[in-house]
Amino acid sequence: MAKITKKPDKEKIGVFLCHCGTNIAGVVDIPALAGYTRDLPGVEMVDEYKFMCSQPGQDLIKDSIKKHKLTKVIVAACSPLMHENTFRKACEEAGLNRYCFIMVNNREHNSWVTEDKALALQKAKDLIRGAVARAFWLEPLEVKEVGVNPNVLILGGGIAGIQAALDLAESGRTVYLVEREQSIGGNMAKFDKTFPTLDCAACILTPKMVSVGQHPNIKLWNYAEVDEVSGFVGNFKVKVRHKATSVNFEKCTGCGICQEKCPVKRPSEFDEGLGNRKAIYTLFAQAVPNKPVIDRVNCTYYIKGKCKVCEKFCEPKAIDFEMKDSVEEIEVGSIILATGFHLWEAGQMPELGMGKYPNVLTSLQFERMSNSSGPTLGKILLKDGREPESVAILHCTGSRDVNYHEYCSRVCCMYALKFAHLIKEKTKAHVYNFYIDMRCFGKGYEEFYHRLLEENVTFIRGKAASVTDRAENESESGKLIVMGEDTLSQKLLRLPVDMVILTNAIEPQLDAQEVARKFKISCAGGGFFLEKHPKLAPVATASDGVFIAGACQSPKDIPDTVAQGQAAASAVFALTQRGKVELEATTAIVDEELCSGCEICLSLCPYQAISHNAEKKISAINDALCKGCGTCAAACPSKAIFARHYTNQQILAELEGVLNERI
Amino acid sequence: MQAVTPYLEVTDAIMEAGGEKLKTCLQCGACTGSCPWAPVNGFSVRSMIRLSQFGLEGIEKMMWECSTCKQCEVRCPQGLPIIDVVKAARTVFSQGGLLPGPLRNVVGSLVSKGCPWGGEKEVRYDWMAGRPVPDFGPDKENLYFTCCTYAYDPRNRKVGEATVEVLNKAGLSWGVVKTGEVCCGEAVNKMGETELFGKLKDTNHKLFVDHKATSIITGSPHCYHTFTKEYPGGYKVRHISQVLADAVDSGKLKLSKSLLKKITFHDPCYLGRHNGIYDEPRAVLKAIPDAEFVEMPRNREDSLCCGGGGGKIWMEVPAGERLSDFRVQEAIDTGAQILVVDCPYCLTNFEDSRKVLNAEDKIQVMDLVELVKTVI
Amino acid sequence: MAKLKIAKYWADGCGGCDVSLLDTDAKILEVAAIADIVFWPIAVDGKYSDLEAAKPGEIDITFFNGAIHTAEHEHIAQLMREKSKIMVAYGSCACMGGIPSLANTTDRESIFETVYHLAPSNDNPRGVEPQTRTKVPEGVLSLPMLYERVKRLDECVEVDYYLPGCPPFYKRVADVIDVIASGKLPPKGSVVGAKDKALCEECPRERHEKKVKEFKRPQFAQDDGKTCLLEQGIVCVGVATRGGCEARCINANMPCRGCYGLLPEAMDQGASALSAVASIIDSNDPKEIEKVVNQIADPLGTFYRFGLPQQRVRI
Amino acid sequence: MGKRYTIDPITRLEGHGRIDIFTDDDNNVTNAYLQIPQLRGFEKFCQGRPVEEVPRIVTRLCGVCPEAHHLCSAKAVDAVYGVEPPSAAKKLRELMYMAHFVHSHIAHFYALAAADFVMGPTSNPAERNILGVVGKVGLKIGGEVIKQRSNAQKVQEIIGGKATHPVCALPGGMSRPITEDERELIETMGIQAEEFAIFTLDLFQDVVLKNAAYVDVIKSPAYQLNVHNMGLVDANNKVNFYDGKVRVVDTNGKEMFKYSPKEYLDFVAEHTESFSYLKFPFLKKIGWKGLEEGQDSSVYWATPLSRLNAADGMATRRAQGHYEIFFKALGGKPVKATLATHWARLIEQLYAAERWLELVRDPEITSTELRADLTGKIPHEGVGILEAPRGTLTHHYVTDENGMVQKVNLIVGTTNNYAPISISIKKAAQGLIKKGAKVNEGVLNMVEMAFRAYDPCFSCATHSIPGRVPLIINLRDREGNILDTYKSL
Repeated sequence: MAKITKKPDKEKIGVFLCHCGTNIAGVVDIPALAGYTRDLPGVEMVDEYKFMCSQPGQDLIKDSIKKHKLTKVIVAACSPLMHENTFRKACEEAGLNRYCFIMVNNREHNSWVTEDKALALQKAKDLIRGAVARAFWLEPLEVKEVGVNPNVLILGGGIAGIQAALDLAESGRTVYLVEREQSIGGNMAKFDKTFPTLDCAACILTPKMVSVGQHPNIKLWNYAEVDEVSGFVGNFKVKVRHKATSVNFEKCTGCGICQEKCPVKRPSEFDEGLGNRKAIYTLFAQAVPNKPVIDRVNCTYYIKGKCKVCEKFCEPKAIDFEMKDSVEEIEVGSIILATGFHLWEAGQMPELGMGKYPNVLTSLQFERMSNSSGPTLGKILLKDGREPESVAILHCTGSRDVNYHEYCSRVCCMYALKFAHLIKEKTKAHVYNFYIDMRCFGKGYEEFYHRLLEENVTFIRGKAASVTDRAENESESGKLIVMGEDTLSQKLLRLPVDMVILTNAIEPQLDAQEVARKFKISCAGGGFFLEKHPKLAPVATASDGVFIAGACQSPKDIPDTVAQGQAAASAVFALTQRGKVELEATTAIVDEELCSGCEICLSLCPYQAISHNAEKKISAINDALCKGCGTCAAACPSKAIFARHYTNQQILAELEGVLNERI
Repeated sequence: MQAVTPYLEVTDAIMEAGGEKLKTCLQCGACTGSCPWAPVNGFSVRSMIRLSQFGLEGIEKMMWECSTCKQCEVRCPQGLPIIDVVKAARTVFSQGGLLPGPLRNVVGSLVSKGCPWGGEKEVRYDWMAGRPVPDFGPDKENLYFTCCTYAYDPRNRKVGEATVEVLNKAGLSWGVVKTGEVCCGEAVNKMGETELFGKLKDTNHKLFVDHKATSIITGSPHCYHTFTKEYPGGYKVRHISQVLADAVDSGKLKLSKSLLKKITFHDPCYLGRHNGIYDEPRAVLKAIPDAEFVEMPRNREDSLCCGGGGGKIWMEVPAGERLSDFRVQEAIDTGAQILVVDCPYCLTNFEDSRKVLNAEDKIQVMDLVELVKTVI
Repeated sequence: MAKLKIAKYWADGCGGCDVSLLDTDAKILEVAAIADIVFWPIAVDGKYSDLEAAKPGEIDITFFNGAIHTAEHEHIAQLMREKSKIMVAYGSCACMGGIPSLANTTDRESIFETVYHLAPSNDNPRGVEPQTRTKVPEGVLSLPMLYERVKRLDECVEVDYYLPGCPPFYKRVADVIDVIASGKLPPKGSVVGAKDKALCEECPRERHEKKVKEFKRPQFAQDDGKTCLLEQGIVCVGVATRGGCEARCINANMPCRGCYGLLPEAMDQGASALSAVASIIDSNDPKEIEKVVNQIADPLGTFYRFGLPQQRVRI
Repeated sequence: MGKRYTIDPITRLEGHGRIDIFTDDDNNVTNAYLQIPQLRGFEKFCQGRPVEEVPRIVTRLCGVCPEAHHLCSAKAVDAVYGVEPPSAAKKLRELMYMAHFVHSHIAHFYALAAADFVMGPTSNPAERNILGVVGKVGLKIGGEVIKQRSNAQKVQEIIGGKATHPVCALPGGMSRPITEDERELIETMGIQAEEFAIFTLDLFQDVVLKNAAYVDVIKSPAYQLNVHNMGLVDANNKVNFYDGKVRVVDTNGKEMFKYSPKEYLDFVAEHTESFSYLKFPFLKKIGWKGLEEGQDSSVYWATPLSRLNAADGMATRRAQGHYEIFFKALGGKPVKATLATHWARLIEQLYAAERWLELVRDPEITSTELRADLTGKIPHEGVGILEAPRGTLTHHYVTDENGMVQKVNLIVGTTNNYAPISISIKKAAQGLIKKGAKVNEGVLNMVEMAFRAYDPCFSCATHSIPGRVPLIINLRDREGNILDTYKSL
């Protein structure tokens, strides 16, 4: 019961065979291939050239299109990822629609992976036959353009977002920098020193924070979150919710008296629980903006209905207990997500004693402890106030571990070295580093390792197995005992130490999935945001106009994070500077004659491009939102949705061509 | 230092025998650091794996140090099934009768008598004599499978006897197939004797199928493990501690007598780490009126192996290296008067250690079922 | 206009198709007005020899129902094709194999084993099986060999039109009779008496977002009588099936099993249904998805209930 | 040996029911074989299907009596789950089934049987069909036949979703209740159905029973068969189609035994011959004695006639009246005249119409309580038995604990009658084909009449040949050479 199908019209197909130097021609017998191709149905002409992507190669294609009045063009060369655009443009310049072109990957798919020349020739024939068969069914598609709003939304005020915001603001764009905490600064603001140069983190970060606060082109929206995103590249609409701070920032002078007077004490999140804060509080001394918010969950007034001590002392009358969340809608053309990372709680590894023994610290706790503006004012101290005599730093806490995080968290080796150095510098303690592999790959990193080796730190090649306080003899009493094997000496070690520092794995933010869904991008393995291509488009995403920067993409150190912030800024700059974007023409389309309105497709679209047309009782696709991913086309039981340029007929014709010697 | 040449055929053989993940080991040593044997006899699992990666001499001795307690596996960052590697090494190296002496007797007994303890087939069911043990049949819901140790070992027989009383008291529909049972084969499987294991497995599985058993109760965690993880299945398997927890929870079994004692519980490796059953025995113990329950420092996932798994129950372990001695001491240190277990190997080892440590007046070792019997 | 000559024949079917033609009631008299039924074994005595004597193309339209399961079926199909100007595959069996083609899930030997050896009512101590030749005192009797595989009509002869349904809904049959009477036949190869859209278009049930956490078999489901069955976790093949039947099974609160066959652009009804059903599972956890998928009791027999010989990937 | 006649041996034409009649040198019939040359294998391919789907699959055993299979299957599936449907669901099923009987019996009588009586058995075959009948009895009556059959179909469609291949039965009940509007419509149609049944009985009296020549044919020895009688009866031993126990009454009219569905394997068994795909059921307690008549034989029939023979009466008033007339006219129980089956069928039609009215007027019929609770029920094994228009129908399923079918056994209406049909054909042939007599089409049609009385439906029986049986009758000499062939496609 097949549907009647019309036989495709006669075509004039031009086939161009690229040698790619000896990359292809060294394996595939091009003259033989040309001879074979010439006889295929619909093929008007065949030509070959050493480098088809070169200017003469492109000219050859353009001239042939005109001379032979070609209706379809096939280039057998490298991967479409490399040069599909090149050849599409060449076709267009010769007056042929870019979608009347097919690229056959004769290099990655054939010459590079086939040793036997006879087989390589056969495979090249098969691939070209498939392309020719498909060419009959190709249709010209119309490419639409839309304008780009120059405004930019940056989500996340860590170092990546700060850097991108500054770069774009300098270029004259209006930047909305949305940060959910009351101050920008992110994780970097918690750090003490930075490796390998041992610069003070605050010294390099705070000037940038101040610049953000002062920049006329930056709208700094702290204590705010994005509720909803709609639209598409160049034309996003974003609803931002300003969370109620209970403090009128216009009036607040940042004098700090309210914090001083507030009677409530809570463990400080910023200090990783090592110090306290008040119910009305700023994150840290150099916060930008340096204005407090009230933590309504813990504020006595909100709990019991009275107190208002802060209000009493606030001279500018900035306290507003009645303040409510407000939602503001903005229009932007591009978006940068720089939402950073979350530090994994090692509580899931009970054998390491996190949460059980007070002197087992996370890496960020140690950063705070070592930070001169931290809870101990920079002193390395045990819970009882003593200085430790020995410290063990355990690498790979929950990283490189199939039970927790399979990936390497990438920065731990280096900050563990930094910690060892700081401990050595600030105390007399002996330091043990338990490591599996020492990974020091950046500029100046190996040198830093070398420096630490000279600083008399003990390196133990082995993963620490457990931490316990169960003493077996007098000398262990009151200590934490780290068990592990030094695999190099093949000795089981039982090390009594005073302090254990973990190098907790770096995870995506806990709400990364939700943010990804909101912005219609994907998460990769491990849950980090997925870039469009790790090498060719590292800050772009599958959602055009949405870019990513920093540790939300994968664990990375500060130099890499800043670089990515700038990369994202430059990508946005290029997009807004052009002022227009082409909408991908290879979108999905609903055949109204076939759609039964079953609504299967509706919930499947990852880009929310499909809606139900209640009047016609069928599905409708918004071209601007559709990315042509084909999910709906595959799921549609009526096959009423087809993906332009990848229709069933096109795909089947190509398969038929590849598999059937006679087409 | 003597230069050696890797003998990769051995590596291949081990990989083929079930250790196929061998090469993914990072050599981080977390296993050795976790191993209860390492501190007492210097055994390094990592080293054994390293030698296996090269097929070098030394594996054949080291591999018998492991009691398959799984402590290393749960911490291995590569998720390497280390016990499988040990088992594979044993399969490869114990071919041709290279088993350590005591284990040869075990294998011989299993081949000829279907039990590892040298007991005759005919006496397997003697412990039931004069006791109200129902025959399993179509009218019975649960088949109780007798562990060889409960059947033949005099101390452990008392557990079997207590089980009869407790199951009847709980009003459970149960019975025993009083002919044809053989050892579940767990230990011999870990000893690398896979062929012999296969035969034992087939015999018992056929017994279950022939009797249309849909629900099986085991006294030993080792039987439980093997039936659930290694047998073809088709029947529900429960460990006695789960059955008791259910019966107590639903009120079918009333723990009514007071027990004015301090008790602690030892998690057998094959109940806990291997099968994740931690809460059920505790729930039963905590339901005993007036008893004070205390935990040992190493409990649940961190429980210390008694040293009896993986065939080691039959092997000689020199004094000072016996894990059960440390464990009983740990129990004594908590001030507990009763150390409760629910595995025949643990019971056997701990009873020995009590004597060795001269602690017979300090602490009692009881199976969970035995203790329950005294309070119903 | 001269009266049309119409023939109707069955092969491996159940006779329901013939009943469906009778069910057009008054329409059958209209047929009599425009056509002579020259051959219709269920209702009209006819001679095989007449059929054979007919000239090629002498019959205007043949409605052929039933699948092809023996050489005899194939022979008649070829004969009818030769004598007819238009060959209509009538009903699901002729169009796509129908329920008899569920036999393609097994083989002849297993069927024999089941019927003649394993059936509990058998009293067959000598293990007798039907034979293609049997000697009896009076002579020799022969039986035809069954084909190993049930085939669609268009696997044997060229088919001009397909009229699907098990059986075809009498209202659609009446529509087709009107079309024939009007003489305005659609292009050859068309499906007639059915819609190009899926059954959902005709289905009166309400639809919302399809997110299914669990599939339930009809007897364990509490159908609310108004919400899309799929949304209620009851597997319904209507999404992958042509409309035209007016959703009569669903109006009887029972899910569609796909007798109207695959949709015009679909390549494989079962695959379409499966991909649609798989798409609506509300989970991203592979283990949970597997669990939910396993709740579909019999994917092959459900998604290919009527069209096994039509599936792209042959079993 | 005489001349060898070879009539165009259309050898490939082999998928039809085939009767081979062998003659000796004197042209006397020595034996006749009825062969059923196909098999579809439902018993096999229903395996692995979910049991609740089986009622929707087995309908395709036969498009002529799909309700019989649907409901018999539903009963078996209820038994598989060990549940009884709520009483409203049972009544709804039976109501649908009564409409089905009316539909089926009308179709058989007017479309197939009547032609022989109304037109005459040896009349021109071109006219010997329903159109001929309509021509003779009048177009008005023809229209009424179409309307009544159509009404009966409509009722089945309302309750079953579709009349051909209904879908309504679920394990333990029905999928959808009927509305009050629907009930009223069904009642109106029921009144007409009852009137029409009476009319048909009157017609039968007029054209058949008042014609002495036909009565002679009915009573002629060629059309007598002396076998045991099977039929489903209610608690009062009255004919019932949907529920009850199977009663077997011997050739003398004495009850041999009565069994409930799950006991069927103790009473019925099936014999296989290599010349046919169809099996021969027989009474197991007696054992297979071959294709023989008589009290000692294990052959029984299961037809409208046997149902009347096996019961003590009809459960409705008017049908009971005709039941009494019937046995009085034909000389008491059991009646052995094959052709009396047609008359019995019409009495059943009347009963079905009366029962239809009873049910549709039952206040419970529009109840929405139609599903039994299946929670905690472990499916295993079940047997369903009801009376199909063409004989006692048995479905037997075994499933695993998830309700996936593992075994299916079917003993279908017409299959029961394979042995008696075979004997009837042989007797008719022996009675009609005599030495020296010219064998013509009319004679062979009279052989076929013996066969047609059973309303055999080999679509169901072999789960093979659809609809009414197209026949080939070969007349063969002792060597097996075909002397003459009669074909009705």
